[in-house]
Amino acid sequence: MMPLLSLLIWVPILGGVATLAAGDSRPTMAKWISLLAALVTLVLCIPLYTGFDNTTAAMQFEEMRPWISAFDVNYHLGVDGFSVPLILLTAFFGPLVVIAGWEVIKDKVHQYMAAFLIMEGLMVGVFSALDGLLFYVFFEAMLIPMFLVIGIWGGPNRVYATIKFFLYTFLGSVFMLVGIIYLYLNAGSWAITDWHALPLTMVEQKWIFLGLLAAFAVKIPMWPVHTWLPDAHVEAPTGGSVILAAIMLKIGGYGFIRFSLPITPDAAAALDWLMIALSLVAIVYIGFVALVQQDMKKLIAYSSISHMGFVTLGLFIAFAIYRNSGGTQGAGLGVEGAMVQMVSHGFISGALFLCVGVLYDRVHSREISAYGGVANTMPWFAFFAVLFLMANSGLPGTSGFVGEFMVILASFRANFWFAALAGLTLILGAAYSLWLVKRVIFGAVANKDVAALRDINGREALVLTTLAIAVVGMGVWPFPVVDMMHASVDQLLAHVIQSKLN
Amino acid sequence: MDIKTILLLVPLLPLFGAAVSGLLRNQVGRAGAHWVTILAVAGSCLLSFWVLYLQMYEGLETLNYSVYTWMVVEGVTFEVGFLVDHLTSLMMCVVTFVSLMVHIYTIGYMHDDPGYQRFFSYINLFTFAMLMLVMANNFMQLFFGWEAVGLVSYLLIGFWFKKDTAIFANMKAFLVNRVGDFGFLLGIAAVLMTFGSLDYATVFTAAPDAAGETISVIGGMEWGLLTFICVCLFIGAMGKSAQAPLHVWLPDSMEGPTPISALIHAATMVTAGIFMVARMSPLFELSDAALSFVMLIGAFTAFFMGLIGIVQNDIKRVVAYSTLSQLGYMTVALGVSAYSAAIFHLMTHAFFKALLFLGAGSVIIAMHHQQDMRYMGGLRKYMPVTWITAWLGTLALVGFPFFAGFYSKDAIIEVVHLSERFGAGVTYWLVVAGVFVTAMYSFRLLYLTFHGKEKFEVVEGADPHAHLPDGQLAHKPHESPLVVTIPLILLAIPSVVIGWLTIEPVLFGGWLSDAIYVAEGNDVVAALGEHFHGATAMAIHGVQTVPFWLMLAGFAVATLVWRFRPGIAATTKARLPGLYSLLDHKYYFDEFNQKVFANGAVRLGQGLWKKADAGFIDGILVNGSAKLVGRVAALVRRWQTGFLYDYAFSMIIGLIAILGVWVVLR
Amino acid sequence: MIMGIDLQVILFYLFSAVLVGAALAVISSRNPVYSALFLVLTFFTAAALWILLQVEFLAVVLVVVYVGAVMVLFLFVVMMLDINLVPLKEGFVRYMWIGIPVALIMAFELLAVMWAKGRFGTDQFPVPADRAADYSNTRAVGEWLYTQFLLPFEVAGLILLVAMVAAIALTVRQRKDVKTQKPSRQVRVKRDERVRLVKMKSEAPASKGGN
Amino acid sequence: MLTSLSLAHYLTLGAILMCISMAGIFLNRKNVLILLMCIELQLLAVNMNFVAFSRYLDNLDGQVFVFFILTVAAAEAAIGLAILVVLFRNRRTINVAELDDLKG
Repeated sequence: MMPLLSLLIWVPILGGVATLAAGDSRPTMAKWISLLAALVTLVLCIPLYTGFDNTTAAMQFEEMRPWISAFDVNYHLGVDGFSVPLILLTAFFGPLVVIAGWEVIKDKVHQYMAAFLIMEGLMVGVFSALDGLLFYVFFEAMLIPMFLVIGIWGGPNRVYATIKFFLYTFLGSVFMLVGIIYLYLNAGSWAITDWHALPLTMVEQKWIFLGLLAAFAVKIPMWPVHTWLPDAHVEAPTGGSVILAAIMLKIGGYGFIRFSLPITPDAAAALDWLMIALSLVAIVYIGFVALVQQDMKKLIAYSSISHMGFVTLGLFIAFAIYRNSGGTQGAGLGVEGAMVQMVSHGFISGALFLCVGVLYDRVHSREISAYGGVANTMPWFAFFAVLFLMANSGLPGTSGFVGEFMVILASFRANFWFAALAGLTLILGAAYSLWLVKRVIFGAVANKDVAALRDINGREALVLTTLAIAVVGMGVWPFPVVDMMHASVDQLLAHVIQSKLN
Repeated sequence: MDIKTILLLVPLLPLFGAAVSGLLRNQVGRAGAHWVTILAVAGSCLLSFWVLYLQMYEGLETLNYSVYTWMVVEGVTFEVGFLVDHLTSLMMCVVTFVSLMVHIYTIGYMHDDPGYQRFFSYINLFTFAMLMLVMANNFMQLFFGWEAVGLVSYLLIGFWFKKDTAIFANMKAFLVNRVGDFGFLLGIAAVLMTFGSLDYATVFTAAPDAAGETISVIGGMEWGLLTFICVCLFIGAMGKSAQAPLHVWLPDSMEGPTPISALIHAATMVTAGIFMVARMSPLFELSDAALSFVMLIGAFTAFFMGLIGIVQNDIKRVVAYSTLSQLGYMTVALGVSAYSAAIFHLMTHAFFKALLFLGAGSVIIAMHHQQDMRYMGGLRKYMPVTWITAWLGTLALVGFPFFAGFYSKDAIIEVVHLSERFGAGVTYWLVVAGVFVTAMYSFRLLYLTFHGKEKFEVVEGADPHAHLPDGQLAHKPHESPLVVTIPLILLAIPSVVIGWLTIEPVLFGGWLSDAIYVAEGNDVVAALGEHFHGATAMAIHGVQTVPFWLMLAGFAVATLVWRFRPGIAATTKARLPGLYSLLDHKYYFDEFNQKVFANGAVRLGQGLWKKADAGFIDGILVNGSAKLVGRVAALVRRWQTGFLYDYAFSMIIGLIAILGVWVVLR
Repeated sequence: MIMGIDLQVILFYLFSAVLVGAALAVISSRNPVYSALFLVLTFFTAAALWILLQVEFLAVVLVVVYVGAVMVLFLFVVMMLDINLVPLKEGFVRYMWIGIPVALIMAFELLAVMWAKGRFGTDQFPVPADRAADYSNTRAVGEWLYTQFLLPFEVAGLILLVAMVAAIALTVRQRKDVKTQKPSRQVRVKRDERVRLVKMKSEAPASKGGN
Repeated sequence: MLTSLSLAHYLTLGAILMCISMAGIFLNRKNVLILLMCIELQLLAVNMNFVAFSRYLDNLDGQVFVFFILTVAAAEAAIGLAILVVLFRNRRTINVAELDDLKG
């Protein structure tokens, strides 16, 4: 059998190396190589999707080779219903980012494209690693290309942003490293599945949970360790923002699902009040903060934080539901809602950053006040922007609705107030999205920059149309996405309500 | 064609039309856009009436089936499906018919607009969304339609997106609706929790079992679960159907083009809330408290919003406040368990209010988009068709016997009178007084617009496209083209006769009994039916009732004040400045919302961002720790003399220290 | 046996005294040349002590390698460099107040570790028996070195080679005033670097009768 | 203590040697040459311990190790002196007090 996951990891990475080899003097060749590599990766996803058996929670497409035998580290890959949607999302964004940067990046094109391809491979690695140390290596290695992308092709304040981004995430993952080393020493194995079965005392669980939380909370990001995100987004080039928002943030949520919940279920149950409180703070507090942003990218960045609050909320209400009702009915809705929210937020935030990129390429400003009446000169752009902003505010029929709907419905079972506070996003999300529409898209032509705008070209239309189809398609028929993860969700929930103590 | 294909085509035709005219707007051109969309709506209108026909004469059973599975989670199936009973088909017909009229009218009204195709695309999309709403067989799809009509309403209010007031109004509309939707969504969540399903049929069957359950919301306060669900759902209805205090968006929505004011903000979308509560009657019937709440909110809206209409000068705003007031009547009917009366009024109102709006639009065309009634007057001789149809619509609105509005409104007033629900007494007086108010503002509108002296002058030779000062026109007003007047006439016909024709089947014939459930003892409509001896008899009897005389009184006052003695209005205004400014400022709802909610949210956001996010988290924790490291490093740096032997020295000291520890410990 | 004391013990103390004295002299001499010479003495006495321990091979190596090679190198360098000795001794007295107490503390600690609880006394480590007369220390070390430690031995050789190369590379002086041929450069040369073809307008022949 | 030589005797000698060389490093901190010599002394102290242990444990590993240490020490001396020569050539001094390029 073809080592599909390895191919998904290494094709983009080797493609990135090939792109680098094209050199600075041959940018066109570099672009075509990178596009080819990204498309091949996307094509490789087809057998992944068709071959994936969604009736079982077992790991599939497993690959296992010894890597560092002295420390029992294996090159161990495998996917289940949680990884596959996220891998598909990653591969989906590969070609889009390449196309989005096609004409925009003029400086060191080959390095830019290579950075994204390598990052893509590493992210697939994160989602498919079943060995703790392998996961950690991918998890950390991914930072490097992103660090470079922001630091080299970023805006004026890029150095501050990139260092902040790096140190923040790195600090978090160091705690995770301590946690996973402890797990290795206790379990005598790096296999994540062995860790799932490892009995741990409450004290151990709490420390490990907090260690993992430090890594994933920064990544996702949760309040109050979110402040790196707006800075990183504002300074990053469009492609960087897209990947950051669309995929990197999901690694935090994925980490909770793969590590925190199954490895330390009792600690998660004991500390779920903390997670729920932080999630709700993120949803409401950050919603208000997003309302007053003057910079479009910052606004979208803050709205990302707010939306990711739904992911953590959906994951951690399971325990409250279990305590309330003694069963997990409703908890699955929350977990699946969190997954759907991750995928959908990937589409929407990616699309929104691309929209801002379209404007930025023309006017070179991200300030909201620099625009006004864009719909007059760019009707097609306005169509897409309004569509994506509506999706951002959770309009039914778009993917943004599905995840929020599921999480709110599920959280009502946990507590009325969880649902009520989470539901405030209906108002807040609409408020900041629509106010942005009002100030940027609608209105009379505000200045001569706007008057001189040209509507989106074919390349931009291609990217935005693809995303629009994804957003609407998933909103109208989320069945395939949700169907992929049932078995895994059921197994996860059955696992986490089983106490590991004694 | 089998029935399922027909039902699928009903919403999909307009969706197709919207896609073609919107996405291929340059390819199909202006004529192509209106042909595609009008044919699509005409098709779905015909099919809707065909379904109605099948139900009436072929005995078509209630259909409840799923079109496709949206998703399945934990065994709960979320579906997109259709529930087609008599209520649905009635709504389908109303929606598609009014929509068709508006489509035709739009050809004339939007004739010179550059966004012609876009407009047709939007109204077609609206028709699709509204049909999805009324045909839904589950809460999820209902919510989809609910929000989708909100989206189109948003797009249409802001259709002239260069106008600052328009884009303010559309944002306000969407946000206020979202406040309602917030409650609605919580209600849906409670439904799912209680019944484990979002399917209407399942929920309604299981509803009586949940009657005793409670939910604790604040502290130890236990609410009846169904009361909670119903109140939450009704909050959604308050947003969509513009009930106080969530009504504030509707008057502002008049910034949109007039055809959509007729279609969305009078005939169809705003009645979605009424439809929803009627559809949920098996739930609401189980909670008297919720129904009382519904009724009182409706009564408040019906009377007090009508009052505002008396002082408005913008022709469309008068009609808008009248809509608010009429929606209040419908809500009152819902509150007293007279769901069929509410739906009946919904239907008649859809026709005559669409007529009034389109008439107002016709006037506005003639006046070159001047909407202020103080600069009109005497238009009757210039535009006779509009004048006559406006009179017919007004008579229907005020409830003149034999006209459509009479039957529906009188039925509502009577059932309130019969009801024994908590608060029904107050409500009765409010709705009765509302009749007087309705007559006042309605006739005021007619007089100011069509009668009396002309308060505009025709400036010869002025550029017809230039924006002239208030009260000036480039040429004489003239009757609107046929595409405008034909819909007026077509709408005027049902405005006159529909009540007389349909009161018997809809209210008393049990036409809606397959969709609406009324609990034993709540059935005021049936009680009313005992006194019903035919539509004609009811009209004749109507002359002897209080509402009729109040209506006449309103007519008389309006005639006196605005036809013959214009001075009275000014004197009254000067005598009662407090009352006037209260009404003129619409009870200060807007000011309050703006100050407290809008500015408050922005100020809170600023505070959280600047103080908490940038100040505390970033300034003190993040950058602060970076600075601390820098400070410490600056201190420690002094140790780094750069001399190797100092480093060696410190190594040795360290060695000695470690050794010392070892010695002491061992 | 002299006065009941083992001759070995007497020799041990004798050599130890010389060793310590010489070491002290190494660190306190004013002139590096003296230091180097005292260091030679130190190594000699150490070698003697090792012979006392019946480790003949290493004792000889110590003398040969250190005294014969390393120390000569030291002396070479000391003498070759024209060093101004005065500033180098600055602060000798000042540092004494730190250095000597630190050394004493350290010595105290080390001795405390060593002598406490008789950790390294004869009880734990009995005095080994003398080697048999035909025992060859050299042979034993050799056998061990060439079997068990063959790879490290080779690596050690490599290290020495590297050290040699490094020392030469560090000290070799590139002379810039000599001209040498660089064959590799000569082979790689290309036409463009040597010949430049210039297109020139052919000049019209100067007019005969011109200036 | 006087009747037979225990391991402790040799270890003590090594310790004293180590302390002397350390004092030497402190006292002659400006003269690189003497510093190098002190390092040689330290290595000698270490070697002394190795040899003594090797003898008392009857294990040849210690002697082999001393052999390697001698190798490395020779290499170190060679390179150290070479550096010294280069240093002197460049700076005309071997005074450590003037070598503070590490200061940040």
